Order: sequence, then C-alpha cells, then structure tokens
Amino acid sequence: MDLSVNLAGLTLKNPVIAASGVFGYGEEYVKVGDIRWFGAVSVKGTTLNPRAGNPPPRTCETPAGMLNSIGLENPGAKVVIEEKLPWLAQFGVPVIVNISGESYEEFRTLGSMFSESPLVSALEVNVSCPNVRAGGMAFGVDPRSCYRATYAVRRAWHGPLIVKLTPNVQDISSVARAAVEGGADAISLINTLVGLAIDIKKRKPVLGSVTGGLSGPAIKPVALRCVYEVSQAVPVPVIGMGGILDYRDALEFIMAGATAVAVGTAVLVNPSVPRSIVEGLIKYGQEEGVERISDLVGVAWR
Amino acid sequence: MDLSVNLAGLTLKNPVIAASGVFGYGEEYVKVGDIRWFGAVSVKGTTLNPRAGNPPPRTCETPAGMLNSIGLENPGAKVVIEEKLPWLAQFGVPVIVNISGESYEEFRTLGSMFSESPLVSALEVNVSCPNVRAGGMAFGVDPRSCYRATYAVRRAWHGPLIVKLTPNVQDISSVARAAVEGGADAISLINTLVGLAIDIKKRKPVLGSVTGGLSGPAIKPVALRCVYEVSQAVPVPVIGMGGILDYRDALEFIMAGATAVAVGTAVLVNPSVPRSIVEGLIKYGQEEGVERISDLVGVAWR
Amino acid sequence: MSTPEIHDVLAEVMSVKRCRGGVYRAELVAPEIAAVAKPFQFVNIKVSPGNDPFLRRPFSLSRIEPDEGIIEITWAVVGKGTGIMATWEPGREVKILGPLGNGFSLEDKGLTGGFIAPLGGKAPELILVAGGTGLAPMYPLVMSARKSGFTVSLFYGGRSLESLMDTDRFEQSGCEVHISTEDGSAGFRGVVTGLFESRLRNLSASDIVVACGPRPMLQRLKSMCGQRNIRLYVSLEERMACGVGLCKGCAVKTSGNDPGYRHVCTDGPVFLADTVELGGE
Amino acid sequence: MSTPEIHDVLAEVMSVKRCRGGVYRAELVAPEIAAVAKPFQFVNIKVSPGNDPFLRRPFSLSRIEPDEGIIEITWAVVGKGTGIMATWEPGREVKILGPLGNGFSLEDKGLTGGFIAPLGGKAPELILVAGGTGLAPMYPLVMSARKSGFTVSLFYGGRSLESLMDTDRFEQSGCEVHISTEDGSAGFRGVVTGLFESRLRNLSASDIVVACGPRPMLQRLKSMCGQRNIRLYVSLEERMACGVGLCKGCAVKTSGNDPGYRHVCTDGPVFLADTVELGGE
Ligand SMILES: Cc1cc2nc3c(=O)[nH]c(=O)nc-3n(C[C@H](O)[C@H](O)[C@H](O)COP(=O)(O)OP(=O)(O)OC[C@H]3O[C@@H](n4cnc5c(N)ncnc54)[C@H](O)[C@@H]3O)c2cc1C
Ligand SMILES: Cc1cc2nc3c(=O)[nH]c(=O)nc-3n(C[C@H](O)[C@H](O)[C@H](O)COP(=O)(O)OP(=O)(O)OC[C@H]3O[C@@H](n4cnc5c(N)ncnc54)[C@H](O)[C@@H]3O)c2cc1C
Ligand SMILES: Cc1cc2nc3c(=O)[nH]c(=O)nc-3n(C[C@H](O)[C@H](O)[C@H](O)COP(=O)(O)O)c2cc1C
Ligand SMILES: Cc1cc2nc3c(=O)[nH]c(=O)nc-3n(C[C@H](O)[C@H](O)[C@H](O)COP(=O)(O)O)c2cc1C
Ligand code: FES
Ligand code: FES
Repeated sequence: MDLSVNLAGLTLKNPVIAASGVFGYGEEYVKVGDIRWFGAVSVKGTTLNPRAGNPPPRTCETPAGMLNSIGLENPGAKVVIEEKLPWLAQFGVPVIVNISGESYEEFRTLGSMFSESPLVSALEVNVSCPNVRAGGMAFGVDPRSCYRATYAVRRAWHGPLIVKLTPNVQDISSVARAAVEGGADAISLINTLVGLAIDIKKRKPVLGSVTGGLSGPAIKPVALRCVYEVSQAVPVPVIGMGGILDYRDALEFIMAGATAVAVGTAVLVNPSVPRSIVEGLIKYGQEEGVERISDLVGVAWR
Repeated sequence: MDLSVNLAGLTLKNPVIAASGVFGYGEEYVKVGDIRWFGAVSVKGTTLNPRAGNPPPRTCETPAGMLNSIGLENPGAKVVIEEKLPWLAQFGVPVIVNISGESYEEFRTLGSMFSESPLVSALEVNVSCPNVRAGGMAFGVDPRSCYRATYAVRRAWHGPLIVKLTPNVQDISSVARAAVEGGADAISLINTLVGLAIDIKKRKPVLGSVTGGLSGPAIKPVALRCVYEVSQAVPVPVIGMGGILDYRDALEFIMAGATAVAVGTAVLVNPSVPRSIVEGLIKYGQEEGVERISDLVGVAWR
Repeated sequence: MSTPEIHDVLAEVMSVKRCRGGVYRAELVAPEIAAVAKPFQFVNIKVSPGNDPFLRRPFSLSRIEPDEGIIEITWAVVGKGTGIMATWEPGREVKILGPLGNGFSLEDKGLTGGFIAPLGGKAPELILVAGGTGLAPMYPLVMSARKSGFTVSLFYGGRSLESLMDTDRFEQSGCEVHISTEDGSAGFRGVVTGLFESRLRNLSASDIVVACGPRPMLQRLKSMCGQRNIRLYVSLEERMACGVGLCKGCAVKTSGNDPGYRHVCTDGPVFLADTVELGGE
Repeated sequence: MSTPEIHDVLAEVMSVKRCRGGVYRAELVAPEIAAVAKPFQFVNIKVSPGNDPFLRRPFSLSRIEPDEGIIEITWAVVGKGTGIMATWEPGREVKILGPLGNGFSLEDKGLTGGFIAPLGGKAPELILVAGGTGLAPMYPLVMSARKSGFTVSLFYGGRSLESLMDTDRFEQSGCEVHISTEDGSAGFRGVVTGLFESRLRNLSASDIVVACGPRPMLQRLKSMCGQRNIRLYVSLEERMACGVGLCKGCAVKTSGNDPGYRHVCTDGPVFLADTVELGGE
C-alpha cells in the first residue's frame, strides 16, 4: 500500500506524525526510538520567550488516559531556530513547528521568525493549549479570535499552515471554518480536553495547576467525532489525533476523514509506536487490497 | 458517618443517585439489585409523547467507557405517571423524573403534568441529551435557551427543580448560572460527551445514528472539572456524575464540590454498585473520622 | 414475560479448553444459575477485573448441568474480551450475571402440548439450523426437546471442516446431524441454507425451525420458511451493555408497520422471525 | 549529562516473592539493561497489557547482576499497578524500558578520586539514609562504593519492625546498619533523621550523604546537612509518564532565584539537595 499522503503541499512518506508535546525537539526521542518511522514530527509547543512551565505535579493517570499540565515548557523560538531545528534536520523527516502566542502580535512575530528558517516544513498554530493562562485555548474557543490568530501567522508565513483546534467548544466546525478563512491549509485536531483529578488523601486537586489536559484512548471517541464533522465542513485536509494506540485506531481516524494522524500519549507509553502503526497499516493494505492509504480518507461518510 | 444530604429541600438518606437512563423506571433493576441502596433514583429521560428510540446499533464499547445512542426510548409522560411511578413508589426511595422537551412549550407541559403527581420528588430538566434531533442538547449549549427551558418548567412545577447540563460547551458555568436564574434549585452534571466510533470492517460509523454519548470512567476527569467549576460558580447544590465506579470516585466528586453523586454506566456493568459505594463511604468515614459526608463537599477548593 | 431469577455470582472457572473449530469452551461453577437456566438463555461476563475491557460480554449457555451446578460456555476469539477468556486458567474467578433473556423452551411457547401425542403417524420435528458459533446454544435445546418427544435434526454449516465445531454430543443425544462446508471439505458443499432447502420441502405446519447464526443466514431462512409457512424462530445478537433491560441498548426493529423496537436481552434472544426485521441497513 | 543506552525489552519474570516489610521483590531477565545499569537508575514498566493501568510505572533497580543478565526491583503495594505486580508469576513477560535516569555513581561525580588514597587516617564515608521503600535503590550503590574504598553506613527507619525491609544483604556487604522505628519495636525509637543526627556531628566535608525516602524526611535532612555543610544528595520521585524526557512531566523546582524546573527522569533521580526545592506546597 502506498502510505504517502499530501498535506497542504507537503508530501509525507507515511501519515503518522509525532504529536506536539510528546517528542520534545527529538533529542530525548532518539534514545528510545527511530525518528525516521514518523512521516513528520511536530515539536513541542514553542513560544516567543522561553517558558519554565507549570508547578508539579504535572501529570496524573486517569482511566485509559492522562492529565497533563506541562504549561508549554520550552526554550523559546530563538533557541529552537538556532539549536534545535538544525540538529533535528539531520533525520530528513519533515518538521512541523507548533507555535503558541499570547497575542495576535506574538503569533505574527513567531510566524516571521520561523519564516527565516529553511528547516521548517510547516507551522502548526496552537490555539488550543489548556495549560497556559494567557493565550492558549482562549484563541481557539471562538471563531473570530481563531480567525485572527490564524491570519496573524498567515501574513508572516508563506509555507504550509496548520491550525490546531480544541474540542472544548460547542461547535468545532465553525472554528475550523474560521481558521480556513484566516488562511489555514490544514486543520489538526484534537488538543486535550480540560479535566481535573482530586487526590482524596490530600483532599486537593492532584495537579499543581489544578486543571490539566486529558489525552489518551479515553478521548478517542470525542476526537473521532470532531474529525468526522470537521473533515466534512472544511475543504482542507485534517490531521486527526486523540488516543491513537495502534494501526486500527489510525484507520478509524482516516476513515472518519483524517488525511494524516498524530500519536501523542501513546509515544509516552510505547516509544516505538510509529513503527508498529506503519507496519500494521502496510499489512492491512496487503490483506484488504487497498492500494493507497489516501483512498480510505473519509470513506465512513463519503 | 452521617450519609444524608440535603438536595434542594429534599433529604436523601445517602448521596448515591441512579443516573437517568441506566435504571429505566426500576422494573428491570429490581431483578438484579435492591433499589433501596440508592439515596434517590432518576428515571429514564421522559418525553411528552412515547418515543421508540434510535436505530441499532445503539451502544459501543470504547476505552474505559461506552457510547450510547438510545434516543430517549420511553413510554411518554402519561404512562410514566399512571403506571411507572405508582409501581416505583413502593420502594420509598425519592424519585427524580428526568424530562426532555422539544420546545419550551413542551417543557412547560411536562412540568405541569408532573405537578399533578404526588409521587415525584424532583424534576430533572434534561437540556443535555446528545441523542435526539429536536430539543435535546440544543437547549443546554446556550445560556439563554437553558434559562428559558428552566423557566418554562419552573412556572409549572413548584417542587425541587434540577437542571442537567452538558459538557459539550465552552463555558459550562455560564450555562449553570443561567439555569439558576431560570429557577433551578440544583444543577446536575455531566451528561455525556458527543463521540463517535468507526467500524473499520464495515468502514462506517458503528452506531446506527452515527454519533452517540460518551460515558464511563473515560470522562471522569472532564466531569470533575465541571463539578469543580460549577460548584464554585453557583449558589445551589451540584449533583456530580460521570464515570463513578466506586466510593473513591464518589469522594473525588464530593471533594470537588458535589453534594450528591449519580452512577450511570457503572450500574450497567455492576448492578449492585450503589451498595458497594455506600458501604465504602461508611468505612471511609469511620477510618478517617469524618462525621458527616456533607463536611467534605467542596473541600478541594474551600 | 416471566420474571427470571438473575444472579450476579463470582464463578470459578473449572476447565477451559480449545476445541475443534478453533473455539474455546469453559465450565463454570455457578449452581444458582445452573439450577434455573433454560435453553437459549445467556450470561453476561466480566472477563477480567479492571476497565479493559470495560463492559461485560454476553455468551449463551452451551451446556447446563443443574445437578452438578455447572454451566458451560463456548466462544470464538473475535476481539479483546474473547481473547482474554482464552487465557483463563482453572481456579480463576469471574463475575457472571445470569441467567439472562427469556430463553426458548418448547413448553413456554405452548408448543409441546399437541405434539407429545402426535395426531398422525409423524412425530413433530424440531429443526435446528446453525452457522458458526451459532451452534453453541443449540445443545441445551436438543436435550429438552428430546424429553418432550420431538424428533430433532441439526443443519450446521461453516467455511471448512476446520471451522466446524464438534457435533458428537448432538449425535449422542439422538439428533440427526447434517453438515455443510463452503469448500466441500466435509458434508454438503455450499452454505447451510442450501443444505436445509432439501429438507424444507418435507416440513409441515406443526414443525418448528430454530436458527442461530450470522444475520444473512437468518434473513435467507426467514424468506425460505416464510414462503412455505413454516414456523421459524431466530436467535439474535446485538451489542449489549447491561444484558438485563436497563439501558435499552440491544434494540432490534419490529417488522411491519409498527415503528418500534424490541430488546434482545429482555424480549429475546429468540424471536419468531416474522416479528422482527433482519434486513441489513 | 551522559547519553544512557535505553532499551525497551520484553523481560521474563524469573521470580516474585513477598518479603519482610510487606514489600515484593521480582527478578527480571533483562541482560541489555543489567549490562549497563548504574546505581539509582530505574526502569519504567508496563505492568500489564491493555489500558488499565494505562501508563508505565517507574521502579528503581534494587539489585543489578550484569553477569547473570538479571535486574531486581522491590516495591510496596500502594495502588492498582503495584497490586497487579504482586500477582505476577514466574514466566510472565513484561515490557520494561531502561535503564533510565542518570543514576548515581561516585566515579561520575568525581568523588572517588581523592578518597581512594585518604589524606588523613580516616577513610571517606558514604552515609545512606533511607525511609520506607527508599531503601530499594541503596544496595547497588553500596556495592560500588565498597569497591571504591568508601566506608558505608546505612540509617534506615520505618514505623515498626514489621514495616522494615530485610537489611541482611547490606550487612553482608560490610555496611554498618542502624535501624530506627517510630514505635520502638526495633533499634532507635523515633524517626530516622533523629537517629542520623548523632552521626552527623562526626561527619566531615569529605563525607557524602545520600538519602531516599518521603519528602518530609528529605527536607529535614537538607536543613540538618545544610547547617553543617555536609554534602547531601537526595533521590526524588515525581509522577512520571514517559520516564525518558519526552513529556516534561516529572518537574522539580530548582532552588534559589532560578525560576526553572529540572526533571527527575533525565536530570535525576538523584540531585544535590542544595539545587532543588523540597518544600511541600
Ligand atoms: C445474547 C448473546 C449471546 C452470545 N453468545 C455467544 C456465544 O455463545 N459464543 C460466542 O462466541 N459469541 C457469543 N455472542 C457474541 C459475543 O458476545 C461477542 O463475540 C463478544 O462479546 C465479543 O467480545 P470481544 O471483546 O472479543 O470483541 P470486541 O473486541 O468487543 O469486538 C470484536 C468484534 O465483535 C463484534 N461484537 C462486539 N460485541 C458484540 C456483541 N455483543 N454482539 C455481536 N457482536 C459483537 C464487534 O462488532 C467486533 O467486530 C453472543 C452475543 C449475544 C448478544
Ligand atoms: C524514579 C522512581 C523510582 C521509584 N522506585 C520505586 C521503588 O523502587 N519501589 C517502590 O515501591 N516504588 C518506587 N517508586 C514509586 C512507584 O513508581 C509508585 O509507587 C507506583 O508508580 C505506584 O503505582 P500504582 O499503580 O500502584 O499506584 P497508583 O494507583 O497509580 O497510585 C497510588 C498512590 O501512589 C502515588 N503515586 C502514583 N504514581 C507515583 C509516582 N510516579 N511517584 C510517586 N508516587 C506516585 C499516587 O499519588 C497515589 O497516592 C518510584 C518512583 C519513581 C518516580
Ligand atoms: C504531555 C503532553 C504535552 C502536550 N503538549 C502539547 C503542546 O505543547 N502543543 C500542542 O499543540 N499539543 C500538546 N499536547 C497535545 C497533543 O499534541 C495531542 O493533541 C493530544 O494529547 C491528543 O492526542 P493523544 O491522545 O494521542 O495524546 C500535549 C499532550 C501531552 C500528553
Ligand atoms: C445508556 C445510557 C442512557 C442514558 N440516558 C439518559 C437519559 O435518558 N437522560 C439523561 O439525562 N441522561 C442519560 N444518560 C446520561 C447519564 O445519566 C449520565 O449523565 C452519564 O452517563 C454520565 O455518567 P456515567 O459516566 O456514570 O454513566 C444516559 C447514559 C447512558 C449510558
Ligand atoms: S443490553 Fe441493556 S437493555 Fe439489553
Ligand atoms: S517522565 Fe516524562 S519527562 Fe520525565
């Protein structure tokens, strides 16, 4: 089966992307897995200035999932451009830079900073992080502000532009349409759901910053619903994610309308998950006589 | 430990309620469990006219949860009042009638119909069902329409009035406040999250009606977050639910701000779950020296 | 509808074995259930502790031994739950809820009365048609039908010889067994409805056909028996959560103009074929 | 920071036993990990297949046998994962990722050089302070410290005699063992920091204290050692997801004016006490 997919002008050798936030900038990943099994990698959410992140505890297991409140710990755009990307480039895997701004202005600045780097294959505008106070999810819960954030980056960045949406809204399709109007070439979804856990011994929230983002298999049905809806509502490709653990999960997303898929939490539990998904897809293609993975995109509603 | 709680003027002997939709009107439950372990029971979502429900398949397992698209299959308010409630009354457990209308007018009619019955302890206005086309969740995603639906019932019904909210919104607290303004004496949350599953063999959505409501442990973190938020935002008690399987889960909800809790999906897997939760709470109270369960309500934020 | 006694018991697994046809069979110690269970009733099993898998799984009783306090289930590995069950070892305890459903007993349906003393020379016949694991629930019915004086024959089909379960216990109970395989590796070459067709011609209005297997097989039988006015009962499967009537999840559409649904777990699993819609969406 | 070699292996459980102090101990066949692991490194274990529990669980290596290709872990049952581990049987295979963390070796820290040939008469001392399961990672360090010529003593405390793990292997390695119990059922009556206090007076700047146990114990030690300028290393635990630096979940606040965080899995688990904040929120 031909696994390659075309994503907003970018050709990926396979549709399995490392989701932002579980891959860092690749330095830790290389110790436990081979980056080249990924069709593309999305690096940790990057901000204009370095961020130290949120107070611990930052993670907590939940039924078939986890909460995280990392808080965009990252070294800032400058270090990423000067140190992280040149190192990561050696693997020859397309690099998507996930960016997060506190204002439209900051989004534009990030867009133009990364325009200077030839090592960026695509930008992923994160208007959906539930773990930071300023910016973050605020831009993604309202079509107007999503439009403006997207447009701010679009003015400065001329490569493939992906906008990553939050499911914490009542009508994700209208936010997706706004992103496309603002200039998005692709939509990625979903980011985490806002959740909370209580430590019954301490009688307090578990996480240092009270709420966190829920990810993992638990959210897969919500993610699939968003992909099914949004892929029918917008004319651009969708990158689906949320709880993908194996090739069967990946197929569910592709059939629901995703052109490519991303694996987040699964990488934390099983670093070699991209390889097992790619191999699973190849085997499936042989057994079912599917020639191109792209033939399956959206079959559930087409 | 004193397990009794006061819910909008209604005293429950313990805080464990049967969530609407997993208890029918009690006739099936008595074959597998003893109703008297519940502090109160919320009957199946009841509509003005009988409803046959949605086409099968109607359920589907998901990681640590399930999707359902029952579609409010119920015999209609008249039969409930004349046949179901008189039978259910024999157990001496307060009965909450969960009602669902397709219009404000219908909500008002339901309110006045149930006003005639002395067997109803409280009404639970369901503005959060994701599985019906008309009405259902539509009223619960917008503060204004939630206010109007609540107010429609309030005008006709003078007993305890609970409004049940959906988490499929971006700001659940503002919807909760609108319900209180409309006359709600208590808020119950959460109803299911909208989700979907794909049958990769058939390359189609699993459920006959495409999307369904996600319930079970998977959604517990989302439910806890909603309870934590809403219990601080409104002056009325909150009934918490979403993924409760045992007394520890119940304690998480109570500490997060719930005055009472409801068990839904857990009843389907383990019909005697109310008993095990009640016994677990009693043991916990002894070991930790807690005198009244109500002393724990909201300790995580108080 | 009778009110069955339903028990939620922690049953010990007494034996598990892999059998012909690639299916597994386990004996469970559950005296409360064995004492009251009827043919075509089922149990809902919590396959393993914890949340993965989360829901219980429904399985028909493939043997009921009230005296020994034992029930048997027979399953094919098709996914996570059945896969875990295949790793069960004797001594393990599992939560099982049952017996569930109305089951199917000739007495309940008022079918035995006239037949025990046949009017003509011919004894009333019970014809069983099974595809795949649909054979599992048939054996308890054979046992009770023989007691009631029925002549019983079984038509059972699969893809190939290897895919077929062992039918010895049926033969030993005096049941005539007819086999079909799609690849011709055993018995009649073709599908089981093809094999059954020849027999259909000789059936009369007092005979009964009970079928269990894939929907397309049941659909085909429904039209075959309908044309000849032969009474057909079908045992249906639907995705279940509770198995006891709480969730209304296991709906099956009623046929005719009635726009309603019936529920496999409380109204079934066996339905008179005419009363339900079997057509694929 | 060195780049450790990390392996994700399917390891066979060779033995599991319940030991004194109510803890469990398992030997796992993992030659790749045993060959390179250092004291205070840990492994991240997928306790059972499936999603419940979902994340791996981190455990220190309580013994490393490179020649036999075996690692040992020692744990207390505190929740779901550790409870399942207590039901492991020999022959079972589990996925383990390791060795993780920097570990703690006297050579790496450049601590052994000057001490092997002591200047004065007194050999340099390594003092280990452990509370509860904090004893687990200490043994591999004793082994390597003895090789480097250190005098090693252990201060180990718990609630009562029953809550204490066996310390035989420490004594057999020539380590002086001092015990405390809060109820006085063995050794010094009181907390381990109280017992350690008497020894603290005799320590000098060339000696090293390494501690592992509950945060309050570590906090107390930090202030005790800080006052006397004794070098203290603490081994920290934080909730972990990946254990390898991918998620940035295992943050611990750095002390002083630096507003940043370090990560237990990649920067630790052992930290110079002065560099991190141990204070409870
Ligand atoms: C009343 C009743 C009696 C049954 N008796 C038997 C029996 O005696 N022997 C036997 O082998 N099987 C029987 N089944 C089917 C059996 O319940 C399913 O095969 C089993 O639940 C699958 O579990 P799993 O975790 O292995 O599969 P999953 O991983 O959950 O799913 C695997 C596949 O099975 C299908 N499936 C899942 N649940 C059901 C269900 N409830 N009904 C139909 N298909 C389903 C799914 O669509 C999927 O394709 C019965 C079902 C019912 C409703
Ligand atoms: C680097 C490192 C090394 C460790 N080495 C050992 C060891 O050698 N022996 C040992 O017994 N334990 C050790 N632990 C702690 C061990 O990982 C936890 O006890 C275990 O993960 C709990 O799993 P559970 O599923 O049983 O508990 P859960 O059901 O997940 O939780 C039970 C309790 O444990 C707490 N907890 C959960 N995860 C952690 C965690 N990662 N760190 C601290 N507390 C946690 C929770 O707050 C909760 O109160 C180590 C932890 C770390 C980070
Ligand atoms: C530890 C962690 C950190 C994350 N950080 C980011 C981030 O920096 N930017 C972002 O857009 N999404 C971030 N995410 C969200 C994931 O990219 C993904 O959208 C989400 O986790 C759902 O996918 P999953 O269920 O496969 O994990 C993070 C998720 C996790 C678990
Ligand atoms: C099968 C099923 C049917 C339900 N029907 C209703 C309903 O009729 N009315 C309603 O308000 N909620 C209904 N719910 C939602 C539950 O009452 C509850 O809010 C939700 O399932 C979350 O709780 P849980 O995770 O404990 O199940 C239903 C849930 C399930 C699983
Ligand atoms: S499975 Fe719940 S009603 Fe039949
Ligand atoms: S546990 Fe993931 S970075 Fe340490």
